[in-house]
Amino acid sequence: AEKKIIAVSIPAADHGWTAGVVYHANAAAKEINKAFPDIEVIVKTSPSASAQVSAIEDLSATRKLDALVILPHSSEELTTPVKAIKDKGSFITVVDRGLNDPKIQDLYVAGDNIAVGFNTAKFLVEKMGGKGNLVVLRGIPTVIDDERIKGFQDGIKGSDLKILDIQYANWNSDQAFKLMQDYLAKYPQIDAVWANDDDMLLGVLEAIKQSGRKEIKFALGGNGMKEIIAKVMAGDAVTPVETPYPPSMIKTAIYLTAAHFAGHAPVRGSFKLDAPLITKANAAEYYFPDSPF
Amino acid sequence: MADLAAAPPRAEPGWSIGWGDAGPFLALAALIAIGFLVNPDFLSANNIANVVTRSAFIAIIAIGATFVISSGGLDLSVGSMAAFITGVMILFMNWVAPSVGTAAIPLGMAVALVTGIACGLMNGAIVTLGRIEPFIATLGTMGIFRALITYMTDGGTVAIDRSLRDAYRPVYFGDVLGVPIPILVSLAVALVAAYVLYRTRYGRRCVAVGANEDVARYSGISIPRVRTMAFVIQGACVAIAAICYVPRLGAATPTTGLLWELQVITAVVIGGTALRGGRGRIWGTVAGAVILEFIANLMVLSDFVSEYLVAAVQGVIIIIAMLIQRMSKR
Amino acid sequence: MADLAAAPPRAEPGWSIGWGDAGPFLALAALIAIGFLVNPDFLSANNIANVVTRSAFIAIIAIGATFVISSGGLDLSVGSMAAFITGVMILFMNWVAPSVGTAAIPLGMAVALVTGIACGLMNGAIVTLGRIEPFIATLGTMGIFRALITYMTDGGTVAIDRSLRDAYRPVYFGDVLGVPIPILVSLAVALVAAYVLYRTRYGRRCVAVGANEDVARYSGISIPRVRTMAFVIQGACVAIAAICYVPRLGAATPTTGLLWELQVITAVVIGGTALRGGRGRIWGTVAGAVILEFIANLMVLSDFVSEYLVAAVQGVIIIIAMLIQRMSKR
Amino acid sequence: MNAAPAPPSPARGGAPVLRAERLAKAFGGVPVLSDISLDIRPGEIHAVIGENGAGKSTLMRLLSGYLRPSEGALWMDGEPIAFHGPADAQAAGIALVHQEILLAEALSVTENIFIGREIGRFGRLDERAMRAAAAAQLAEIGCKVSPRARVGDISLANRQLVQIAKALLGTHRVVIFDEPTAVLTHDEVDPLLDIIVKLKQRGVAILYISHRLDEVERLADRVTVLRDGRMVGSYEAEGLTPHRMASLMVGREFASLYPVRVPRDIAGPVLEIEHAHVPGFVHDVSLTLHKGEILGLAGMIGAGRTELFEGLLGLRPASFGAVRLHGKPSHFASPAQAAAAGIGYLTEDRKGKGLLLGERLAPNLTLAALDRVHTVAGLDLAREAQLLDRAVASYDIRLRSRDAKAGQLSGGNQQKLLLAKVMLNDPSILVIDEPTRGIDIANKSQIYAFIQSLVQEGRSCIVISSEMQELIGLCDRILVMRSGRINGELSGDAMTESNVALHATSSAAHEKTSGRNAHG
Ligand SMILES: Nc1ncnc2c1ncn2[C@@H]1O[C@H](COP(=O)(O)OP(=O)(O)OP(=O)(O)O)[C@@H](O)[C@H]1O
Ligand SMILES: Nc1ncnc2c1ncn2[C@@H]1O[C@H](COP(=O)(O)OP(=O)(O)OP(=O)(O)O)[C@@H](O)[C@H]1O
Ligand SMILES: O[C@@H]1[C@@H](O)[C@H](O)OC[C@H]1O
Ligand SMILES: [Mg+2]
Ligand SMILES: [Mg+2]
Repeated sequence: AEKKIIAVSIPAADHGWTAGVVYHANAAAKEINKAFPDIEVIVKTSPSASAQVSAIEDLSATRKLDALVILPHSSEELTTPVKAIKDKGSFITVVDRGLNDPKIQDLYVAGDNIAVGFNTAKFLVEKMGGKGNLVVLRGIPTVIDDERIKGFQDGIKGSDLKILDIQYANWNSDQAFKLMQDYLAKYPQIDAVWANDDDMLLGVLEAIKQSGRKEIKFALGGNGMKEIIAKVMAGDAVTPVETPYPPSMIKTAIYLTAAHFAGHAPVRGSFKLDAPLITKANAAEYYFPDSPF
Repeated sequence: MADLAAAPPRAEPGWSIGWGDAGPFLALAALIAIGFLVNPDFLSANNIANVVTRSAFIAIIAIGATFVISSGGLDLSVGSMAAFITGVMILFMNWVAPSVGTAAIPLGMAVALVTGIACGLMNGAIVTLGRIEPFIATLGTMGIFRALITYMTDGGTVAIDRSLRDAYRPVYFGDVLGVPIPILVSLAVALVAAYVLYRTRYGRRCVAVGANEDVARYSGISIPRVRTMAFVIQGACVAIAAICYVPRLGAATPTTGLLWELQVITAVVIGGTALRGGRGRIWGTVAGAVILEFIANLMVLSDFVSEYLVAAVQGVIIIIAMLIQRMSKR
Repeated sequence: MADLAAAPPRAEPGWSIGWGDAGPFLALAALIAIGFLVNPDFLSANNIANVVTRSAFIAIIAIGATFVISSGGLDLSVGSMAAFITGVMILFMNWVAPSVGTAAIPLGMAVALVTGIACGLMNGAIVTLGRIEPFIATLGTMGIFRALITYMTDGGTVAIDRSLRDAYRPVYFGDVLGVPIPILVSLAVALVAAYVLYRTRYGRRCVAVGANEDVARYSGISIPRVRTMAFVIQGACVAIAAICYVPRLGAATPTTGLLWELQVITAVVIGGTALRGGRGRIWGTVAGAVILEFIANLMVLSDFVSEYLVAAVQGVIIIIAMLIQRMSKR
Repeated sequence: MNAAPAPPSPARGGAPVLRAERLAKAFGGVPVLSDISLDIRPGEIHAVIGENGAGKSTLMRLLSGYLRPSEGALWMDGEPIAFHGPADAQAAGIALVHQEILLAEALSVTENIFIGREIGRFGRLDERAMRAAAAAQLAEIGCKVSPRARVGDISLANRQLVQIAKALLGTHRVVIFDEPTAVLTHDEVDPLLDIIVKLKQRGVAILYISHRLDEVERLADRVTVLRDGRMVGSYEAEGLTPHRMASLMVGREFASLYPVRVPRDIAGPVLEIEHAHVPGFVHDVSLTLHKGEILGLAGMIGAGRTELFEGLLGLRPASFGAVRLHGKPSHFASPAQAAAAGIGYLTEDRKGKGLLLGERLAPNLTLAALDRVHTVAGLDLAREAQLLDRAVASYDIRLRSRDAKAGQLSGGNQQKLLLAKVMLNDPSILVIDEPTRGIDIANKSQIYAFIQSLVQEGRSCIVISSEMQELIGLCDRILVMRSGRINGELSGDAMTESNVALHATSSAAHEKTSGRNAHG
């Protein structure tokens, strides 16, 4: 029989998390290509939204795609082009950043960004007795970032936790380091920090360490980066919890898509990975020392 | 004086392409040949149409940049200006759509054009009145345009109203006699630009200013006016590009136009325009834009480059393309 | 000829800062004054130390860029070169640490320096031997360096071995008599660079090549050699910056060095070096780097700028800083 | 064509240092020089003369390693030698003073002089030594600029002197001067000629190119004449008059240099300038130009003549008590406005401010008068080509190909192209700054005739020149400027070299004899 072709289109490794995505996507492709002789998985990375639009156009212009697994750079720009692929009869799996029109996808695999923000906020409210000064670092202006912030704000609603400041650090450790240094210079009393991604948390921790300031009780991130999980496992006082947002979700998505062709039961629907709080107790489940993330 | 009569007639830069300027086209031809070897699908009508249509975008902006650069300037703000114009246009169309229906589209196009011209005017004024190095001036406005649209849209994302989507779609996806509309638009822009650069007073002055400011001044040319005009042309080109691309992108997002300035400048330089000014090549620029898009396409179509190494291979190909075009020169 | 005797003596560029070159320092002073008005914490010793320390990387790289730019070149690859060097250095240190312990650190530094010099040599060779516009050549190597390190590290992230971390930390976080080490390093680099640029034969030739290639060539200067050397100096500076940078976050990531090239060029130009070559200002460059970092710092410390508008305000301030430095010129 | 070679002169040096044998040079297949053989002997000044475009500069570049011959060979001290670049030739002791000024404007005088051979040990520059050496070298050739001055800030003439100082640095066996005096005034020429004689006495072999045939007569021991890229011959200078040289150059009997003065009606004022101030250069200058008049402006370098007119045209900050054009108060914010009002200005700096050297001839020609080729359908390139043909014919611009870039024309032909460019706007008042700089004698006389015909058509002309004879031969009236002021006015018989020189140099004449009272 003809080989089934599964194209995987993901962002290039532009920060830690997406590097993880690329790693897991490549790993899945290798494994599946080996395990299922009837399926061919092609992975393509794109450095920008418009490059990604081009890439899926190119893939579908030159061969028939049985399925497309896509982690869109941004929802708006990819919606129409992915729909065009769908209209040619491909099976569409969307990962993480959704499309504007959910009807396009056959399968959706994502993390729960609202929960990422909300669960972290709840933890802080509880541990800080409902009051204290917070500073927040956010990523790049996107839906995902907005959702996390919204979830967080909902989570502290009703408490006396106060957000002193919130600024973009673009999911970048370096910028987060600088921003945290500046927060520290600006506010004499900071009780807790939330960086909505672990790349940024690395920078935050370094800045706190350098300042020698002791009043900061918590510095939390999110995403399940292995370095941070390790801290949680080790019972770190300042970073005792974490929320998962594993880049390996791409692998899950690819496997599910492959199963659609290899297995006999069709796979469809929406798989939302929850974002439970990772604590010392369950951290080991989330620790993958060989992953690049 | 006998020599004079014997002087061979010479191809003027202009509609026809002289041999000395063949570099970028040779590089393009070489690339197409490689592409075919790598993957025969490369030459499928479909693929070629896709790639050229896509390149129209950078091509149109780069045509504007050809004016700016040949007049001795530089515009780093084009990418965020494109995002800004796209955003303003979409906001405007979405706002009037409820009352005027699909008439919002031509109105939106007019607004885009006016916005583009205004942005260009602003760049030009800062550079000429403020006498600030164009690199810095447009680096500044790059931040300004980007931030303004982020501010206006509360985070930078704004999508075109569903009611307009289908009516607007043909501007990118439609074709006339099989030729996609963006290609037609970019050809039209290139024709007009070539006319302006090679066949009008303004074009001559533009290149003169880039070649030697003093000579231009002593020849009665107003340098601020010529420079500002180049930035205005650039703004208009960005607007035209945005107008064609709104249907493809369907939205302005915080990453719209990111790093386009680098692609644009690269297209211009690969095309044979001197980065130091004094020499502009419209058709070369178009070829440059197509080259860049073909390289990216080739990366997608070829299977033997590790995903991590794509950028490296692209870098190498760009350098080789430049070598080819250098070598063809003498 | 009586007029001539009356001509005001001209300050030579050198250790002392002539009035004509005071621009960037005036801009810096103005910025500090504004900063103080906006938030008195701005002048806290701690904040100043942080900001100046932070600016050290860009300053060190930009010092190298001052050579490249004043010789008439441009290097867009510095950011990804920094990532590449950082990555290579960490990989190497982690590899030898088990056998040599903390001696891995000085060895790693040596490897970084060699890598930087090799990268610079590569840029220089492509530009001079290939006779390719530096903009394009280094745009190409920018992709190459970035891709190589992404490939070598399977995604671009590599953290320094725990066993080395603490030993290495002081290189960024330590101080001598209260002055943070990166500041000392960048001062040392600036002193050496100022000496080379203003007081040595090479520096003289570097500027001459940028000022007028023909003159330099006719004066018997080997332009390829001078240009290549400038790129090598740039490579060495990037390596030094990387050496100081590694302990800061202890890792190379895919975003390490992203867009540094723009910051670097901006610092150089704000500092008074001519982007077209022929004029280099080491101390101005250092001031330029500090200005950029202060602007960013000011944005965070002030309360009245919406987070969305930060980039716009930065853009405006950069333009104003340039205006101040222009005006101070005559 | 080859004339019999001059017999070797036992008095001077004997064996040639440098010998060229059947040199030829072609650019892109177009021959520019062919079959040139000459020898250069120690202690001898060997002049090379020829019309504009004859190939003199090209020959000099071949001899000094800037170009490589297409055919032929060079011999030094009887040994064959090949130069791979100027550095080789310099190492062999051959220095060239370029016709075009080759200095980096952004750098100081000292820096320029020492580019490529900086003084210092272990790479460290010895600034003081270089400055002292530069000062000494400049003083020796009578140049008074400060070694610290930025080259971009000094006058063209001073740049030329700096360039000479640069070439003369160090020890040489052969020094080639390509029109070293073209941009110098009389008073500056003398110290330079003294230097050249001194070099000769030291046994240096000198090659000397000039269109000032009186200088050649004064200096040269032997003269080689080129015409259309070929040798007419080498001659002993003894007894060779300027007139004879001119005839050899042009290949026919040469008539007279200056046009016969035709009596004309010099009518009322067309341009009146009152109380002009150009900060730093011109102080309270007033002058009147009449219809049909050729008004000369004499003075030494730095007198401020150029700046006066740059100020008038809005090219530099200036203030005026009044400017009246045909009696109407006027103000020009830019050369474009002045051109529209009928004033044309031909810059003295053809390379820096006159022509786009990297551009072809047609765009250069029409750059300041694009309206002439503009139609509703855009630029009319056919018409532009016609205009170029006409300019080539009427200004006798010699070129090897229409394709040429302006920078590839010989110096004199560049000047003629520039003149054509300015005339394209059909000015009724023409200000020519140094009209014959670098122009050969035949062309000079054409240009003089041309200026004469302009005023006969009822136009008016201001000639700024550092060549006193040309002002005297051409002008109806001469204003002499000194240190930014008008220091005297001469007309009729009072226009003599000594009077011009007196007013140009002596402050005693200041104010008293200046101004309108002398007007007659
Ligand atoms: N690089 C070049 N390419 C093509 N033609 C050239 C080049 N250089 C010079 N020529 C041509 O060679 C001829 C001789 O030029 P050259 O400069 O030697 O004349 P010249 O005798 O020095 O004249 P002038 O007295 O006007 O300086 C001219 O026709 C000129 O256009
Ligand atoms: N920026 C400057 N700083 C100091 N001196 C200057 C500067 N610019 C010009 N000069 C001097 O001012 C004088 C103006 O010279 P310029 O040659 O332009 O006058 P001119 O009357 O036109 O003389 P000519 O046409 O005979 O050369 C010169 O002495 C020059 O050295
Ligand atoms: O790339 C993003 C990552 O950095 C963020 O933390 O989570 C969502 C992803 O899309
Ligand atoms: Mg000549
Ligand atoms: Mg003058």
